[in-house]
Amino acid sequence: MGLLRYTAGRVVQAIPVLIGITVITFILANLAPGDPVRLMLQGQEVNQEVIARIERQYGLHRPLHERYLTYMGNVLQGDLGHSIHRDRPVTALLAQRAGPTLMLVLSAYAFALATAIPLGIIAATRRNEPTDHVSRIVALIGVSTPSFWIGIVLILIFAIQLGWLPSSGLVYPWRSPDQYGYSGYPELAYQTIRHLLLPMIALGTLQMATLMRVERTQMIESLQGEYVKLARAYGVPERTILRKHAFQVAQLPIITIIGLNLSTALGGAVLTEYVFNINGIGRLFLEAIQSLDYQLIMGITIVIGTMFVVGVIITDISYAYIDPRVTYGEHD
Amino acid sequence: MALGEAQTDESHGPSEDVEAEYGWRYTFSKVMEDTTARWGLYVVALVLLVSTYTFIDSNLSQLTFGAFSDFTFAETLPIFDHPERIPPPGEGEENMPPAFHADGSLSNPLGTDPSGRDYFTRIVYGAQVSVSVGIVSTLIGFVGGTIIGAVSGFYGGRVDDALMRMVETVYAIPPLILIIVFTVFVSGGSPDITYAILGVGITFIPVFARIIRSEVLSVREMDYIEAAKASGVKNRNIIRRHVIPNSFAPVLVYATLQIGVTILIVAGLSFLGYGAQPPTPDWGQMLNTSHGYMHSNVWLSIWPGLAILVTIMGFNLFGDGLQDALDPRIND
Amino acid sequence: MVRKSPYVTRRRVLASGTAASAVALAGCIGGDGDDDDGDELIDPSDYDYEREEPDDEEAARQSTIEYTQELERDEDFDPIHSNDAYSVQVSNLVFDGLYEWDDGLGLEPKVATDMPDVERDGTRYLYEINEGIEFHNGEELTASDVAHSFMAFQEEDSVNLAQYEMVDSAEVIDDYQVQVDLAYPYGPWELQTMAISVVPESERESESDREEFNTNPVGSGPFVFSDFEFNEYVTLERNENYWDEPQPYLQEITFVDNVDAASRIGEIRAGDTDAIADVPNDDWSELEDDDGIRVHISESPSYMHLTFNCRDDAPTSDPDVRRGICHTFSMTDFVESRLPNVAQPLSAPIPPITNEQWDFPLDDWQEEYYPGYDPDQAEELLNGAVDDDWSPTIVAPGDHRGDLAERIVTRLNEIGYDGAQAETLDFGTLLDRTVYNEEPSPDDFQAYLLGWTGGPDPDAYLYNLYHESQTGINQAHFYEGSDSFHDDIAEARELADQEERYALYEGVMVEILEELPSLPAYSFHNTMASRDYVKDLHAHPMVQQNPRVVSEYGNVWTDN
Amino acid sequence: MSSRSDPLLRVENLKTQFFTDAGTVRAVDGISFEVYEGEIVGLVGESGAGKSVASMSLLRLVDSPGQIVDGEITYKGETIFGLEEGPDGDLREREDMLTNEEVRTRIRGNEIAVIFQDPMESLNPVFTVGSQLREFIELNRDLSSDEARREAVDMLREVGIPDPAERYEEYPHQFSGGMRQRVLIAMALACEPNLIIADEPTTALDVTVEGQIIDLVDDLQAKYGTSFIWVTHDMGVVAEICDRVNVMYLGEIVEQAPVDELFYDTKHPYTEALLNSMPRPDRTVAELDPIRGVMPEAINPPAGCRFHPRCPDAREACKRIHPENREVARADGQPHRAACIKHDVFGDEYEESVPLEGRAQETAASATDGGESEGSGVESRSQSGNGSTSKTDWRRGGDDRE
Repeated sequence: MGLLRYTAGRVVQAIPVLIGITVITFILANLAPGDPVRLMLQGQEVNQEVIARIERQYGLHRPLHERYLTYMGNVLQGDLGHSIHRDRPVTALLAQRAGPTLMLVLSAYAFALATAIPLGIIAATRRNEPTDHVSRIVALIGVSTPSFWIGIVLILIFAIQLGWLPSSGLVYPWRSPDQYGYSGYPELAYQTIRHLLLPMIALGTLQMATLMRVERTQMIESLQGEYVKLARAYGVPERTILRKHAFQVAQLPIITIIGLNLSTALGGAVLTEYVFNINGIGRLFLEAIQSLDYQLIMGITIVIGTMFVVGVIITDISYAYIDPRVTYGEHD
Repeated sequence: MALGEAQTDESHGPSEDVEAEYGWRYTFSKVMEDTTARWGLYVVALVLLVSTYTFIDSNLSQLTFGAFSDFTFAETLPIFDHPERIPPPGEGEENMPPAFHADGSLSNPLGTDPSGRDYFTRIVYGAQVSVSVGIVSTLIGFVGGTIIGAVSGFYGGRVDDALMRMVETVYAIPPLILIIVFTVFVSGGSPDITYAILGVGITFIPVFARIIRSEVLSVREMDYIEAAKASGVKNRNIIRRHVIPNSFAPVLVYATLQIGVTILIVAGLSFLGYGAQPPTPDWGQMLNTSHGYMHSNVWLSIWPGLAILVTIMGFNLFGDGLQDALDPRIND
Repeated sequence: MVRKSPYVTRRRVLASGTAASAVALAGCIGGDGDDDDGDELIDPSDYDYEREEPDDEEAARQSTIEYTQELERDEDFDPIHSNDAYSVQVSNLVFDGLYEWDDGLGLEPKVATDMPDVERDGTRYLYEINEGIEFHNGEELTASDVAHSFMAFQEEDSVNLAQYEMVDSAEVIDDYQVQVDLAYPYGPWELQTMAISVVPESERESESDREEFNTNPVGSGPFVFSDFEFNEYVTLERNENYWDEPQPYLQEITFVDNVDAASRIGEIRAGDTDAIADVPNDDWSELEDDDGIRVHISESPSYMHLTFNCRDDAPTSDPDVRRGICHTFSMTDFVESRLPNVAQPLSAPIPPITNEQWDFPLDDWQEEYYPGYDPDQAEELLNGAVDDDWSPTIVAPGDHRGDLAERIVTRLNEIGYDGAQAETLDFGTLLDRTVYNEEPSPDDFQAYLLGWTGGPDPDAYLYNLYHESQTGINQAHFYEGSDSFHDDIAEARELADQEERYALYEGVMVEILEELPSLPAYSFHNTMASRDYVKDLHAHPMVQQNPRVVSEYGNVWTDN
Repeated sequence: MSSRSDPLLRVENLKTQFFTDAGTVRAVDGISFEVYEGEIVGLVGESGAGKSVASMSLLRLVDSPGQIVDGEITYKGETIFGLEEGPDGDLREREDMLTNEEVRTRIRGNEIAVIFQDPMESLNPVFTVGSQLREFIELNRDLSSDEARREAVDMLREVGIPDPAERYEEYPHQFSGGMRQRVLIAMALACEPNLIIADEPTTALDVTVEGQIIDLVDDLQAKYGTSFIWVTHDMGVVAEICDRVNVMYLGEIVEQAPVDELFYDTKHPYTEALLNSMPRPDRTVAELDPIRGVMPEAINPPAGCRFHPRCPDAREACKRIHPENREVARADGQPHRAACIKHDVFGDEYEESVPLEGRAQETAASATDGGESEGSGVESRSQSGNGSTSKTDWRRGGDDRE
């Protein structure tokens, strides 16, 4: 079937990119200054023998391309190496940190979509009216403000001044309430939301603003489309035109943008997790950078790159699913 | 007709120049007609002016007159202090609130930082870093991207495929993450603003390459290129004389908007400690420092954020206006 | 001041303590009046709280608290291998020490019944231990466990080995007596080294046992390891069969961490946690004024120092240059204006709390040797000793030490050395550039700012930071010193007699103050903040002892 | 043709204007015409003449910032648009004017349907052709979903789409341009309207397909008896399909006549120019006579006769007098109207004023005649005579050439 073949095709297309990601990270990571072995042994008196042993253990004595091939071999078997600094498998660390990051990014997207689409539509239909101007200004501020500063301001206002919401950390809904000492699942759910709210808005604002701008433009364009004129000429109610005829077409670019923006969102997650002290991949990345834990850095970069590629594939497939033109390869 | 023109064309025809000039002037007047774009331009102009002033002050005047102990322009203007000098023991007051606060003083309109330096001066001097970062790294991306994009789009085929795969790969890693890895590793663990600029510039090469490429693809099909090819003009010359100039306008718009994005990313970078280093007055770096004073001195976190917001908004408004002027389809 | 980067590499408590921002105690050198705009150093002893006993003991025994640490734990809970203060904070509640600290830096017997009998000129120690102590697995703690605890460092090639390498053997005499033989007399032994945690031999027999033990430790202490999520939290439950008094009131304590000071302060203010460690200087008064919050502070044996590159090729190999730099700025002014709530200036290479056991004339030394703010003197000393275009680099971590470096550089700029620059670096990079740098050139650094946390024995500072054997391990000043400088440090280490050691150390420290291979900077206090319903919490000078939830001197409970 | 008594649609003095920052664009500036049952009325003119705006005004579908500002549109006795003078002298909507909702439910689709110019863009790319067809049928004929579906399939067959049941499920991009136009025609017919506005329905198609579509419409029109307003710039199409023609220039109707009269007895220089400018197989490129200049912008129309700057016959008076559309002749009881003062009904100002400089010679030079034209789509073509006095049988073609 078309869609299946399309999916397979997209996955195949992604392979060189994924390989590229590993090459880039590998090269960058091996520019690493200092000696990872010494860093690992911080402050211990060791002789050359020990250093040589560790170098052998991590294969540090071999030429770069050999190390790369070995590394790739391991990666293909799901082994992203070992965090020298934390003395744990990189995959274990990532598995543990992926949950909060995904939760953060997905909720930010949910927030962005839930606000951007209605606002974009309203702005498009009330074009050049005050509503439109206000929402355009909001969007403009949204794309012009650093997400971390939004986070800081939100904390200043809602956590510090008003004391309504917590300023740091997340509560994970997949844990049992007992682990937090909560009375039950309702409190767990309540606390999950309470903790998620500020970081979600901080990370989601930029997405919201970009999506809103796109939504507005697309809706305006779509509403000027001949098919909308046609629908109007055949007496289709304005509401149906908006919700069905114009909307469906306008959503197509939104889907693409969502995929591509995943890159900004994942980058933003680093800052958001830092500002809100969330134990996600972003913070793990900062810690890894701080300690020059290069296997961990490579692992994270590869995983984030893969997340992005997978995200784009998923959006491409949804696009193909919604836009009949793509499945059959006639996308113009 | 097209053929004849191309054959004689060593420097592109005079009529073209006139048209281009007319185009620029026309575009500019269109931008000035648009109220929001005009304000954007004012902000951009102000920021540029301030940066130029501070650049001259902190670099040239020192060359001429020597630093600190001797003449600087800043000292001739009583509103400015030295942006980096910490007041000697017994002078100055740390963490003073802004002037409108009861404990504030007009001599420090925005208060002082934890080292007792005048915050207003630091904010003003911060423009220089942000702007030079924005412009220089955008320029790097612009030039690099133009070369790669033009080559890729013009030759097509395998060259294009290979270059575009590379571009996609770089695209797949969130810029912030890639830039941090680049900056930290290439700098040998002591990141500073130079590496950040370089990192941002290189990371954005693919973004520009993509746009240039698609422009080139459309320009490539134009008659005069065909004609030039047919008449045996060297490829390199075709790219330089025809392809690049004709793909220029949309990329210029993009570059303007990109300056905003760049400032945003470098602010994030400095905020995390991988961009400008203290005591350099840089907005992102100041937010890093002020993060520790969120509870004791909120103002420190407010001003740099506002400065970033206003600057980026200026570039965005101006860029939007430029875009509208060049492509009035959406926003008339 | 806030760190430049989000995470300071975790602090190594034992092998290479680096002490970032939170460390311990009272008694302070007052401000010297450089400026009088109200920056006054606080006296930690003003914050000593009275004991608080609950009216309703049963209710108190329902208490649970969450404690937010300031850095991430390494999650190594096996005391033999654990090497970070924050894991040790947890394991200290799970294990009993052979000796434990009193409310200061004095040792008291815990598992041991009394102070040891010393034989063979301070190379043989005889320990008698209490009967009837049970590990959480139900087995009795016996002499063989104690012997095992002493020997395991060597047998298992622990990272903490350097601390215990003088142990020659530990022999079980009977179930409740152990004899430990040292290869040579070791000065710090009785003051610090013998305070080991006692681990159960039976739980640590094989490599895999020990791996399991490391993240699911079994001790004999007042708390039992209960729940643990890697890098997230550790929960301990009260040991209902604890052998000793006092029995803890706390039913449960959970350790979490939040490395971002601002956000930690936010948490305590919002009541999202019950207690936090490490209050930044500028938030201190804010929290102090908050009715719902109590602040806790204690002096600590932390020691920040400005250390110079004394290699021949560096201008700073000239003592005049070093002294000149030290005169350009005012350390007291820096501490008073930037860190008055959390630190005190130093006048010797040991912190005052360490001196409590020794009584060196610190105040006299301050007067006599310590270089104060004197730009003229500085200019005079530097003039001629260095070129006019001299451009020294001072490297430091991006925290308050980075601020200090910035300040020194500003002052150097002011007297005409425009090229002077401060560079703040990530911890790993900083160590790479300085301590681990085998051939540090003057371009790498001419001075660095680092810290060290020791204990009651000057050896911890003088040997690790100044003895030549530690070059490339803990220090990088390459200071050659007088003929006896390094020998004296090494000799004092291997003497048991405190008076003999005092004499040697006095000479060493005076030389340091005269020659200034490094300038003692300041000592950080240990700070905590808790919600006001958390009762009977007292800050301890040793960072790894906090939070001291149950001891002779405090037994934490909550009133809510 | 049916009786002249009651037109299906009557448009009187319709004015539609666009209010832009640069000023008011008088896109449609007081046009009047009628459409009777069963006839095909052409609306002809260059692009920008206001044809499309005029036709959309009939459905009250003028996009902002456009607005119908004056005139009256009556359809089957109902007022689609009409103004009256209010008590304080303002124009206000008449009470019997249909509300927006009424226009939508009662007029659009079920009474007046539209076929748009661009079949590639007019269908919504993300829905199947069938579902779009069915939606409009359901909406306008009050049929159940199943019935509408059956009707849709029937209609697809009717317009000549093979395998209609299968193609019903396909998406627009799977149809060729001609097929899509058939779909649009099916859409219009399926709603069983009495009037179909065909807005340049064949412009985007290639010539062979254009012919097929025109034939199809011709057949279907005969079968269903639906009236058409055929908007086009192509005189050839007009000749082929229309019964009566309105020629528009810059928002005004400049000539209005039964199709034969228009071609055989052209009364307005603009119409003439249009006919002259058409490429024809019987004429060489050199003989082709494009209309001089470009049409001015409707935002700032020339004073006097709007065509005078381009008119070969223009005289001094044309710069002053703005002629309305007057009956200048009658054929088979139907009026032939034109807005040009050279006709006697406008008095003698034209005769008395002098020709504009340089026009006379040009007029003479352009007096060429076309030859016999052949071929299906372009069979009925015209030529112009020289000046107002030349009347040539457009079917016979010119005789003085070659």
